[in-house]
Amino acid sequence: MNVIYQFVAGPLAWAAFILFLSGIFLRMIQLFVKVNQPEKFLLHYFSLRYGLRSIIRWLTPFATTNWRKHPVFTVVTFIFHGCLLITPVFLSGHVVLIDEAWSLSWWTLPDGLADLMTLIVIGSCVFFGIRRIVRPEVRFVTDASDFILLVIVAAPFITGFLAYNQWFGATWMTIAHMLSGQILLAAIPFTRLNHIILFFFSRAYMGSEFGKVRHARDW
Amino acid sequence: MKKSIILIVMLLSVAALLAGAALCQDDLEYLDNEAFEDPRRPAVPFSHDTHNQTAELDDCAQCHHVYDEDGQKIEDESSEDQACADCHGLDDDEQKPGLMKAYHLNCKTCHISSRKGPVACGQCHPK
Amino acid sequence: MSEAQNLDNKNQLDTATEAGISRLTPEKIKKVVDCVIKRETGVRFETYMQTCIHCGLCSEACHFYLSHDNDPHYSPAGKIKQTIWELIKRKGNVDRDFIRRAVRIAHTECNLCKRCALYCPFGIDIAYMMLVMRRILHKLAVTPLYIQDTAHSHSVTMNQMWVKGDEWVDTVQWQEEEAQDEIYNLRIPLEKHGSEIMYSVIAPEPKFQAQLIYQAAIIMNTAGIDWTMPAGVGWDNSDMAMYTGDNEIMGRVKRAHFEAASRLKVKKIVMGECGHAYRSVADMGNRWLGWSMPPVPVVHAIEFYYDLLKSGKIKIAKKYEKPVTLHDPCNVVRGAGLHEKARYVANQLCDKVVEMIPNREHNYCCGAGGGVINCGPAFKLSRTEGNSVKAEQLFNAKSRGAMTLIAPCHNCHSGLHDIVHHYEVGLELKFFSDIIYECMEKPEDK
Amino acid sequence: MTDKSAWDWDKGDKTIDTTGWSAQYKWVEELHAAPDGQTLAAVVNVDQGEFTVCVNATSWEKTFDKIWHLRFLNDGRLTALVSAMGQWTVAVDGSCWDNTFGFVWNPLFSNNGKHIAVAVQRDMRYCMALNDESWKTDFANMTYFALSPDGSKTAACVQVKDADSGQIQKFQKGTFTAAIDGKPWEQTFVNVWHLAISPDNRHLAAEVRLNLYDYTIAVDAKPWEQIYQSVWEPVFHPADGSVTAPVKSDGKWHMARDGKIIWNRGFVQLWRQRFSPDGSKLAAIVAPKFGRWTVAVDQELWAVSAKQMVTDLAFSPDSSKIAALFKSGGYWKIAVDGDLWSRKFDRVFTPVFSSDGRSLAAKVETKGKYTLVVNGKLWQQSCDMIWDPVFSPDGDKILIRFMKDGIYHRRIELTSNISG
Repeated sequence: MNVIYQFVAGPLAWAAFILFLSGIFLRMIQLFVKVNQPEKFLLHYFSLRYGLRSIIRWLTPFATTNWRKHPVFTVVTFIFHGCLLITPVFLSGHVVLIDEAWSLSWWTLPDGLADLMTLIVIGSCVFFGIRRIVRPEVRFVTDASDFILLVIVAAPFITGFLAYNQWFGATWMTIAHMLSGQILLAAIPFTRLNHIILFFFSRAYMGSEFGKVRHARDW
Repeated sequence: MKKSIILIVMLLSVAALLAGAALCQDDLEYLDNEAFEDPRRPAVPFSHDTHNQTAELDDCAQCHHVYDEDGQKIEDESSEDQACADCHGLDDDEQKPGLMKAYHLNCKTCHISSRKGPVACGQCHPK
Repeated sequence: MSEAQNLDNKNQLDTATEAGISRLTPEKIKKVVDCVIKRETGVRFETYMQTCIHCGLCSEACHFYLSHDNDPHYSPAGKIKQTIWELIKRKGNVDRDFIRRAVRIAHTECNLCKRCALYCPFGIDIAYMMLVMRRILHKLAVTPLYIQDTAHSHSVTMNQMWVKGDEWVDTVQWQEEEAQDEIYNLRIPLEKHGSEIMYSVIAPEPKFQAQLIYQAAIIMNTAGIDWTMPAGVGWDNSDMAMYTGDNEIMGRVKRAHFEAASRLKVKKIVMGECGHAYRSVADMGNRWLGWSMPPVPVVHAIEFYYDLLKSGKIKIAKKYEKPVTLHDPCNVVRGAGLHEKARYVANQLCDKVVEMIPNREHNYCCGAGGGVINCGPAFKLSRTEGNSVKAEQLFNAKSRGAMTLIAPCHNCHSGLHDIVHHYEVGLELKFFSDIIYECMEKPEDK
Repeated sequence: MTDKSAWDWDKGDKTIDTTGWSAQYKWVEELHAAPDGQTLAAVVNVDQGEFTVCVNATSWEKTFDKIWHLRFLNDGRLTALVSAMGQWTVAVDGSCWDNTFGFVWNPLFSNNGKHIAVAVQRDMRYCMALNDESWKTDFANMTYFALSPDGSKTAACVQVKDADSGQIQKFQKGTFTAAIDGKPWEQTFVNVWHLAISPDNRHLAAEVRLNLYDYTIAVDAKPWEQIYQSVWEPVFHPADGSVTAPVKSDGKWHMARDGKIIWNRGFVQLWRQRFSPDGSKLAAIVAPKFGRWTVAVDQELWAVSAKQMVTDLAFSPDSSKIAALFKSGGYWKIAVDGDLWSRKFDRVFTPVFSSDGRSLAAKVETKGKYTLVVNGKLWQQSCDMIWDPVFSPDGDKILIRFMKDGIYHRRIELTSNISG
């Protein structure tokens, strides 16, 4: 078992991180290389001011018409994304491992709060899943990949929660947790999960077009 | 499509790992964690003799090590007369890892290199 | 154009388009799809494809969706799913039925109004995706008859309505003569080099609505504007080729427009109350030609009237008495941010302005723009029925007192006309220029 | 060009007072100054629906229901499009062509001013008329007109097969072609635009669209073998008869001659190409990048560029120099041989070279007032109106025609007095 642990915590983790980072890196390279062909105007209209205006507006809960139109969804979305990003970064267990490996450490979440945030992420995934089934306009544009993505996102949180609370065996659950986390990381650049990166680009472009060229609001 | 098949297979293997999970526990003696002001995890069950027998450890200094001022391990000396916390403060200092990190590194490094013993968080810190 | 069949049957298009579809082969479809996607789309298209998280939040932006009892087939993402996504997923291996459905969706069920751009958290430009679909349909030669014919007109005459060179000048001179009955020394100067302003219109004005040229001439002369109109190609600023995906013709028509201004050495172009024309000169056509912004500043009528009223060049003798409500056209509001100026103009001209709800950038589309009305009478019913939400919005404004509906855009005007009639809304439709003409101080008054 | 040596080039100022004109007529339209500056003319309204032309305060004998497009020809004659009794024709110095038409428009003048061509509509059929003589054939529709440089040939894009609006299949099979002196090509195309007649009058070139997507250049009805995504107007080489046109392939514009790409780089935009009068150089307006405009001479880019637009590309008559107008930030500058003159203006009108290419002058506007810029220096007069400057044959003097306070001035200045 130590062999498996070692493999998952060692080479696999490296592989996941490398896939994640190089995937994003390659995506960015591709983005910047191809940005001028064949639509030569894309960079031309880019505006830092209006790009940021749009990004900040859309990253503020209830600051746009559509966020206000869907209060429940808005609350869930913001809390979900917040917990999704904060929990793994500030989880004490993760920080301890990083500290051991590279002597880097930072503030960590109280374990109880981390547990709660993990449950929020899991709950949000369930919410999104149910919403995909229940709302006709969402169901219509949903396909299997959307559910798979939800599972990929939820899996590390479910396994992490179980591993921490040591239900169904902490050891194997820890390995499962690492594995699912690695799957998530590696999947980000290569699936529609890369919206977490591309959001900033598509938003900034639309913000620039609306602010600089159209003189109108894009929210 | 191929991508999603791979993903499904990976998820299934995660589930299989979960199913195979099992935990055995020995009689309970605990490592002293009083030095930690507000320990976040439960104390680690540790039976010194059983551990050493199972691990076939003869050299006390393997765990109860002594380092000189240059950071070199002194081969012939050991420190079983001292508490770990006597040397290792709660936080890292220039030469020594902090107490928690010292425990983690000491135990895990050995468990990993010998391919035996607990390595995952919950294996040492059971709830 | 004898054909006026009503195509309620969703599985049928006009006969010319059906003929185009019957000529398609799977190989041809695949080749065109591959060619357009590979050679003409880039990072933007890819990013939009990869970013859309299928959240469905764009749905409520679309008047077609809202008007069809929230039928997801009409949501913006729903329409993309039935067209572009499927096309990419199947790598262009689609059949004629798919193309037929795509024609209907891309050309008659999306106004490219970009309201959904305000609703997508990622800022995905769904109208652009729809234009990519139309570009593919253009390359497959299955563009609906009426708008294809309009694109042909653009290609030959550089105007929208097959107006011949002599007819254009003749009409302008006729309106000049008519208007001289009102202001004896009024002029519509043709080909006057070195004027401040070139005034350009869309071809339906000389063809059907010559009184708009008359009114513009009265306004220009009263305000003492140094203006001209081109006597050759370039007088028409409209561009339906932009909406059929015939970008080459779009660019050619826009070049003619800007070169007319350049030849006449004017400082700026003022254009009449038309929305899509603004989009074609100041957003899409100029880009295709390599001009990041219009090389000669383009001033939309709303902005022009705003300047005239603000500077006092036009004075209002008596305000328009009936309460009005103001329709914000997509191409000059979401497209140019002229909504506050439009309100200033409306308030200067009228006693009472009743706001539509929603308004400004969030106003509902007229249902005619984006080339939809130009697909012809065959799709008129589906167009009006696809916009009951607009009728509700108008009824609501009417219930709060509005009697006149101002639509400062030709397409909006026609689209709203159809909606007002179909739903018996009972609002009187006006352009700003109608009201300015009616209420302004004219030279005789002085 | 016309012989300018016989003009009065003595230094000095002649004036014509126009302040009385407005009392003489109900209204006076745009003033036009003759090329030699000796006469000043305008369309004037005599009474309701009654127009004439006022030349140096004297009216033409005839009046018309309508007069428009009044222009001086290069030989000093004055021409306009006029209508009487519902019929249109061309008037030159007050006398009309014998033929009358349903409508005439788009007059074209030869460089020497001797020849006038117009587009003609008669009984809803269309043709061209040159010097009072119309084509033997007429057509259902006619767009884009051309007059050969020497003024002896006329050409137009004409519709030779009937297709009503809405008959898209018929249209797409090709209903248009080009006609020279009324003789249409045999072959038809979906579209034909922008005709060019060769200097020797023997060839006609045009942009053509073969179907909805394929563009090329056709010379004497024969399309180039190569197909392009788009093309712009072709020009003939001054001497060797070759045809050069910008063509678009792989999303970029290239310069092509007789179907072969000749410049080794592509552009975001490329148009308005022209040969130097001696045929040795080829220049064009180009956008090397999106939103960047400059001039390319034999595929070499000028170092300066403009963000908004570049216009009025012209060679000096001796082929030695090239000028163009550059617009950035709403202002115009003049560029000569790759250098921008430092002054910027609200507007610059078409620059004029002296025949030896040593001097360049242009009408410019700043804040509603006009003056001239000569070799980069401003003429120290601010006018209400000014016409394009004219150089004397040796380039030493400059004819300035301008309006100030209702008075027209014809002034001869030494070029060196202005340019320093």
